[in-house]
Amino acid sequence: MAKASAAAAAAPPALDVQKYRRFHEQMVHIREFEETCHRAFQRGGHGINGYVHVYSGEEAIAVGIIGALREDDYFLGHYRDHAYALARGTDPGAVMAEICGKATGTSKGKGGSMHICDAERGFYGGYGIVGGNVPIALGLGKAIRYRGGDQICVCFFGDGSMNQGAFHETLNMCQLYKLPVLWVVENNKYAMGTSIERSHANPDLTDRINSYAMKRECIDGQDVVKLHTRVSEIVKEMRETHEPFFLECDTYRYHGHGAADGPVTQKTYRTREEVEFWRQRDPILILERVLMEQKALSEEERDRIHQEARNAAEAALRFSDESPNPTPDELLKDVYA
Amino acid sequence: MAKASAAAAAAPPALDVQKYRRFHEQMVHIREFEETCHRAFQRGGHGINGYVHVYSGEEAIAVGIIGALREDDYFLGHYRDHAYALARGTDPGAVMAEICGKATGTSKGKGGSMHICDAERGFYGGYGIVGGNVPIALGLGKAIRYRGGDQICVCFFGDGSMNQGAFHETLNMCQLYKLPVLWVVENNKYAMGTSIERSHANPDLTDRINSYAMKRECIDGQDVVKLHTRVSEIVKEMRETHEPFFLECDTYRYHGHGAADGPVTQKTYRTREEVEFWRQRDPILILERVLMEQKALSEEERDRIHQEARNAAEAALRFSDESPNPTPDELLKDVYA
Amino acid sequence: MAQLRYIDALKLALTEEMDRDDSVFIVGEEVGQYQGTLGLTGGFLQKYGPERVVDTPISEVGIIGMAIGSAMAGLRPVAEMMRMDFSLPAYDQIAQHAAKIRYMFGGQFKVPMVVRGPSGVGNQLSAQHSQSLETLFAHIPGLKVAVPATPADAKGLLKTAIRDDNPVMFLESLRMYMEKPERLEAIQPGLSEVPDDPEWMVPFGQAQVLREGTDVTLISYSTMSIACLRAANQLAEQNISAEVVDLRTLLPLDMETPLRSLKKTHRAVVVQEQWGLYGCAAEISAQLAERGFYDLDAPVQRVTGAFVPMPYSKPLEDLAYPNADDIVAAAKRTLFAQ
Amino acid sequence: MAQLRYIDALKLALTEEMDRDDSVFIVGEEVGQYQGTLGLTGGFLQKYGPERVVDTPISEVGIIGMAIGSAMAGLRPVAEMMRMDFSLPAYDQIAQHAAKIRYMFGGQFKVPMVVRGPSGVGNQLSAQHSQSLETLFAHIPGLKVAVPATPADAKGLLKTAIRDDNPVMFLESLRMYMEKPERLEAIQPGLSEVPDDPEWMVPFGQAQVLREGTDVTLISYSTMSIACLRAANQLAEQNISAEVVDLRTLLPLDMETPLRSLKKTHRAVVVQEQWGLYGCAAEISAQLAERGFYDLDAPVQRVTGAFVPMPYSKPLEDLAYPNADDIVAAAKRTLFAQ
Ligand SMILES: Cc1ncc(C[n+]2csc(CCOP(=O)(O)OP(=O)(O)O)c2C)c(N)n1
Ligand SMILES: Cc1ncc(C[n+]2csc(CCOP(=O)(O)OP(=O)(O)O)c2C)c(N)n1
Ligand SMILES: [Mg+2]
Ligand SMILES: [Mg+2]
Repeated sequence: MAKASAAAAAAPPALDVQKYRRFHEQMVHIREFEETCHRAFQRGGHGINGYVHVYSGEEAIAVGIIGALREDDYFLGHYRDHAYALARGTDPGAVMAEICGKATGTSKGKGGSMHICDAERGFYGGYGIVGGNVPIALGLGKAIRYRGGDQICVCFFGDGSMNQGAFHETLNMCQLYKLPVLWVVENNKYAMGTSIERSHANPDLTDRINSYAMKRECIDGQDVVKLHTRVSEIVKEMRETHEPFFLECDTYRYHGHGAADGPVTQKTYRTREEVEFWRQRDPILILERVLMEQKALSEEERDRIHQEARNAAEAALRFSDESPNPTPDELLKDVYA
Repeated sequence: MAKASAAAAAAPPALDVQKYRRFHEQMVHIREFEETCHRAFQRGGHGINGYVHVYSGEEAIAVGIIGALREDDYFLGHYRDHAYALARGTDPGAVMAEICGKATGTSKGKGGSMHICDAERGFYGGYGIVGGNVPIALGLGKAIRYRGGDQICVCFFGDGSMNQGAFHETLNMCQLYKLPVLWVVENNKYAMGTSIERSHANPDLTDRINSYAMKRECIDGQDVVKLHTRVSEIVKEMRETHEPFFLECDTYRYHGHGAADGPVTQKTYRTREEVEFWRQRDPILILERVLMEQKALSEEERDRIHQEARNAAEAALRFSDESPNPTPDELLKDVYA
Repeated sequence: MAQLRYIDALKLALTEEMDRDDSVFIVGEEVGQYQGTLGLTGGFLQKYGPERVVDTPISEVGIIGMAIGSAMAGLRPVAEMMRMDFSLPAYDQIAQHAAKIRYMFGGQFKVPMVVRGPSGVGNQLSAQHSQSLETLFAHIPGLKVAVPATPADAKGLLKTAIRDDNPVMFLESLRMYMEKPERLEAIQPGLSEVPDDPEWMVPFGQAQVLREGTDVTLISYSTMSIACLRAANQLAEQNISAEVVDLRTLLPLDMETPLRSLKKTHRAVVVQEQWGLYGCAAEISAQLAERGFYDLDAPVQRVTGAFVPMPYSKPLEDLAYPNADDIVAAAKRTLFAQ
Repeated sequence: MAQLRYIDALKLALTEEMDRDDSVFIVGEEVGQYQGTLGLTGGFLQKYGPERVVDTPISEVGIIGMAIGSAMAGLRPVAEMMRMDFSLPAYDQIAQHAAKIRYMFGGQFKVPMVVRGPSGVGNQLSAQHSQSLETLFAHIPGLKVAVPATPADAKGLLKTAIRDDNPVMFLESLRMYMEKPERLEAIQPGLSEVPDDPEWMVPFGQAQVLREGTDVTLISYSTMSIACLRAANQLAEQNISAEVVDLRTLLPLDMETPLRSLKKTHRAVVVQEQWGLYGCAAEISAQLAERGFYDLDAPVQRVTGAFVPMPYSKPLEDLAYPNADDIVAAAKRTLFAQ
């Protein structure tokens, strides 16, 4: 008896099937959106140019974490930012239109891929300067504390950001003032072509945060069930303590850094085997395996969802294609409030 | 027998009396120089204005560390910089003249108290922007490595610098490339009126350096014998390994942050008792006790040295007073090489 | 009307705005427990508490970032730079972020923040602590830049800055901070007077004629507007009537007022404390000639600081820094009256 | 003489200087193993090794600091900014340190370093990655600022920069990087030609007349000098003879060449890609009017980028960016020939 109850305690809590089916759908939609985006950039002619950074392979992070937030929470990120908006429920058409520079885009076409946002849903934007978004999150945390209440702010950034001075000033201050910011580093092992080992003297990113005596943890960024479960606990605790937390998500990006980082340049810094290894740890595959084991998803359903996601992504692109460009009078608007 | 020899082994190695008498003299000279400076600023009329930051209480650090260097080593520091030059043997008259803005100053009167330097002696200057000197030391380390050889570079800075982003970018890079820089934080517990506890989320400065996986150590900054002995070992090791090292020196400043930080403002952030506590740990007193215990210094000698130091400081001020101001044609010189 | 020092006028503005609006808070180094490096925020921590008077580590990037984020979330932060020179490590946060957030996100956010602090030459602070860096901010769309010359404007513009919905760089004249009202009154009666009304403010983008005149227009801002008044006094003794136009804000820039003055005087001197080359005075001079081409009877003269890092030594510092005599000489050059 | 792309001319200069002088090294993000973000340093790591081709973390402050310190110690670092916009987090190291070290230490040190990288508008890079920030550097005494327009100058000025004993900000035109020689030759024969001689260099502070003309002088630098040539071609079709002056370096600034041209044409247009307000073109315009007062037959016209953060959308980007048509229109305004 005692043994059995211990085993019961150790067994994972019953899966909230509805939630994870929703997460699965979101992840697949994001994947298809990103792949569509990537192809559209390569094909040309959709108004996409400049820098486009897609999220394929990292979907569990945005979905698992943003899925743990409340409506009144804030979040913001770096330039690899489409997924943040999509995970929060921003209209994919508006996101695609932004990436294509259309008037119907989330930033009216003025921001582009790197500068998606959705103020209404608490998404305080994607930023193009590595590390540049980090101090801004400090201010959002400050505003929360200033007004009281139990909101939190999530700040997403890449491993590369942690070598910007801005990061260090900010994390120190965040811990000093105990501001409720969840710092999420998407450790995808590379900043452009530079590996963690070649750029961090201490490549254990979580360990680096000892410098700020902040609560911290490294987590598998590919398993959305584990990730979301743990993040939900962290967020719950943060709502009580109002203290910051640093979370390293172990992940990988499948494509090059940006659209310009093609197969040839990728060869300078990583092997096909390495990419293959991570493809085996695909967050969508992992979740599908879990859901299917639990009989919460059939093969047909899965295939249908993938097909729907493809359709949705194409619809988003179509919406964008049919959207007008910003009118010339937009040029001088929005510089000042 | 065994016990005795163990005791002998544990006993400190015989004191290099000549060296420490020299260090004692240097420390006393620096103290008197600084006190003279402080008074001259307060009295006015010597050409001193702006910011003047004196080193009283911290002398063991500059003397013990610079005393461990070779002629071809580099060092640089922040704006509390008179002692670095004096410890290296720069003419006190030229240092004082710089503080007074005279043509005979180390920087021809263009730099002032915060910007003393002595290129010939490897002193690459004092800098006024908190943290601003830190990245420059990285470059000196790079030049050493680039050319080969076993020089080292020492970079002095205050505890306040460690909250500038520049510091963090630099230390990471220094460890990544294994550049032979000895990073010396003069932890005098305050940055202006802000205590370590109020500004570092992790107030253990040495522990913070875990973030860079750099060799590191905290040392008593008031006991020049211990300090110098350990630094000599570190420097020796650095000459062999060419690797960086971070050294925290536990110390205290007796005066206010700068000449404008008088008794009234000091009351906002520290107690008289605290200052008194540290005055008991005065680096000159400590060394005098050691030397006198070893019969290497008599009371008369001690008094004579103090008197000579006072005379020397006054002579430096007199030299400065008698020195000409820079001529107007100097205004436009030295902007470009 | 009270006669106030510039620093006291600033303090009054901050106090009034913090009393009026709970969303205003101050963040910076030594603003709280230490009572302000120059005493400006003395008593604030006691009165408003640590959430509204935030002492920080020496982390300018963090300070500006805290201001940006909290402004986006609806607060009205006032970030103090102990000296405006120290904003340079955080220049990226200012020019790449605060300035651009509204535009690059298609107008979804407001960033109502002020970055303020003493600026310009002090008393032998040497190269890294003597700068008046307005050009670096006024060149950046999305920012506003205020450069008050008088105690009244120090108060009136700071209040406007705090209530503005955009990031405002507020450069205070360190040289004016402690000037005694008597000394200002001696230059020009009324120069130290500050209206009491807590709702009195000075709008951005409206230059003022500090002194009327007919022969030549002296145009400047901040400390140098006061130098222009001194120069105008000297010129008056030589029967030359100088009009003094104080720009008050550089972004937005009101060129109508100086151009109107030019229509009357046909001669202009533009004065700037800092480096002339590619400095703000160049823009003023250029616009005077471009837009006032047919009004100008003589080339515009610029009086600016020496193009060198500021030297420490007093005699050199004085040489590097424009003064009333330099302005008088330039005015006479426009009148071919050397 | 070879016909080269701008990027290849830059690469040639770097190669020649690194071959010639052991003390020259490169430091920056992705310059080594990745072969350069735009391929500029392809093969360098293999040829020169990791001590001379230093890959870095994303730490611009550290990169610039490494350059400053090693320059003080006698090396000749070339710090690459992946884009010049990314120099802003390190602006303090550039403007407060590199620029001032020589002066504030009374001439005891030299700081022979180059900070270089692509600059200006690309192809929809939006607000934070499209800037041409020369004004922020040219305003700072102690720096030098080079802004090459042609492949020849890209090579010749970069070599001069590397051999210069002062910190040089070297802003390369991203828009010119990949321009094919044929396309340049079509604008003006010889425009893509680069001398082979490894000792051939272009001195700083000497503007060049890229095209001679008699009716109006078009003055610019970097990408916009090429736009001026295009405009001159268009004007020629309308029987207006435009002289094109390319400034090459902004600090030092050669105003003699444009002023000499003005004596001939009596009319001038100054063109700048970036924001006009308080931008470099203001200084040029101001000096033309101040020093060329009696030569000017019409107000100087400025053609500059829109005063907005750069929008992403192509049609808006095109509107924000000055082009040959804008220059033609401005030239005609100086001729009252609209
Ligand atoms: C300050 C700055 N330096 C350089 C860049 C160019 N850059 C853009 S993204 C990037 C790599 C960032 O890598 P990481 O932070 O790990 O994020 P990831 O792309 O892997 O998601 C670099 C170097 C930049 N945008 N900003
Ligand atoms: C970037 C920057 N911010 C602020 C200042 C103003 N300031 C000068 S010294 C100082 C305190 C530095 O303290 P610390 O580094 O501990 O050195 P200490 O004075 O104690 O020797 C401050 C805030 C500055 N010079 N530079
Ligand atoms: Mg990464
Ligand atoms: Mg200290």
